Amino acid sequence: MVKVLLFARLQEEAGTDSLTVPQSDMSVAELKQWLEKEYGLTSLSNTMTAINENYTDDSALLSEGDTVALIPPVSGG
Amino acid sequence: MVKVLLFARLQEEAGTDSLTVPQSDMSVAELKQWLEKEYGLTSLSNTMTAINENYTDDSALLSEGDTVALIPPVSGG
Amino acid sequence: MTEKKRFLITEEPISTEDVIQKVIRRECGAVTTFMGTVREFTQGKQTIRLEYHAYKSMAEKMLAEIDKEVSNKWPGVTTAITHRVGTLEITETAVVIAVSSPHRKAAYEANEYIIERIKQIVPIWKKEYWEDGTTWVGDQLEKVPYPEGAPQKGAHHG
Amino acid sequence: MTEKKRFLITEEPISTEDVIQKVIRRECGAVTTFMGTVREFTQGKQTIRLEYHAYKSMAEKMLAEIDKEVSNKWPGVTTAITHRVGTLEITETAVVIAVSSPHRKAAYEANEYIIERIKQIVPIWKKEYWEDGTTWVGDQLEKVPYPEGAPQKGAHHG
Repeated sequence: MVKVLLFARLQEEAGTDSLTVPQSDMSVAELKQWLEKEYGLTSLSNTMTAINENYTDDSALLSEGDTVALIPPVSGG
Repeated sequence: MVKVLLFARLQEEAGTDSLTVPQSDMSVAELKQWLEKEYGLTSLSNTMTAINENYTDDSALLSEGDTVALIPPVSGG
Repeated sequence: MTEKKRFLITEEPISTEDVIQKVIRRECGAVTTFMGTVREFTQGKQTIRLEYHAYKSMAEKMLAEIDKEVSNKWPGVTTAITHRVGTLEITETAVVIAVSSPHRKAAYEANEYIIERIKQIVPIWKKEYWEDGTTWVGDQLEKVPYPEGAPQKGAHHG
Repeated sequence: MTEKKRFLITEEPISTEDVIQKVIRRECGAVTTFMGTVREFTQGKQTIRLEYHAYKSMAEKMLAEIDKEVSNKWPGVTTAITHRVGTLEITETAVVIAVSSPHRKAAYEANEYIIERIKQIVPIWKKEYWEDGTTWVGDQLEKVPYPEGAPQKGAHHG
């Protein structure tokens, strides 16, 4: 099981700020594909990812209990 | 007659913050020479000058009623 | 407690003075601050208000990461950064960056570096409310997914 | 009245917030400030306190001149500058420069330009009190009498 946090546009697309994904045996890229299919999220290839608050990349493998944040282009400041 | 304003080191050297010079028929350079002689002021060649609050140079001629400020290297900020 | 955090995401209005006080030290001769304020017009288009969202815990962590980068590049510099979230009206302050340094050059350079890095790696999002709709700023552009210097898996941040 | 002057020499402690408020405008997205504070150690030598003197009327006039230079170089920028005179203790603020601008680059550049120009042309003098004596800063150095850009007789300032 992994927890997925959604922000900004993605939060609005999904209608929620977090999701629980029952399995964890996958890469970030696979998770993104699954979310695009299941939740209709778009442009995930253009989205940064953090695992447990550390930036990572699409090849990273998830572990049970991870918190994955999908981070659209930031615009603070 | 011109009024001479002194600041910082020059004020301490002269023991006053202003002087009145009875004549005005001279250049800034001549005024500086006169002040060095009469008041023992030093390093006036290294001192900026303003007439009536506008920077000027040693060749400028004074006029009756001018206020001349002798401005040692500034160090604000 | 919260007031003393040098890297803070808050829903409250920001006191610039409070942020400055966090960096004042006897060995400093220069303090620079940057305030990002809500501008009414951007390329002729009127903003009604802004909304900032953050991934709060990670955002504070990334601000602390930026501080580490700054300390490496400009030793002797101290920084404090507060970013506000929620709804902001025109002229309100979204972010305050304060940098103190013995000498002024580093205080200017480090401050500008920090705002650039915030715009690259800190998970905060700005939603513009226009008269005719809303925009998530940044998201509508084609951007490189990982800006230069975003920490990579296996780097010292991992 | 005094509080509203954008270019001010004062004997009172400076409120950074007050100086900032003078430049906040709806069309601005960026405000930078610079505070010059009294540093305890300079090249290992301990400062006990500082004393600033000014040719007040001309100093305020020269600050306004610097503002004109800034407006020419960075159109759309608004500035406010307050410099304190009298005796200052360690960590007290000698000068606050606030610059607002639609965009941040100009706010940083103009701010740094202003402090450089203050150190060149504004008639203010700093006396350092050390444990073993005093120094009029600047005066002990061999300096070019007229720094680049100091107005000359017959120029538009005359």
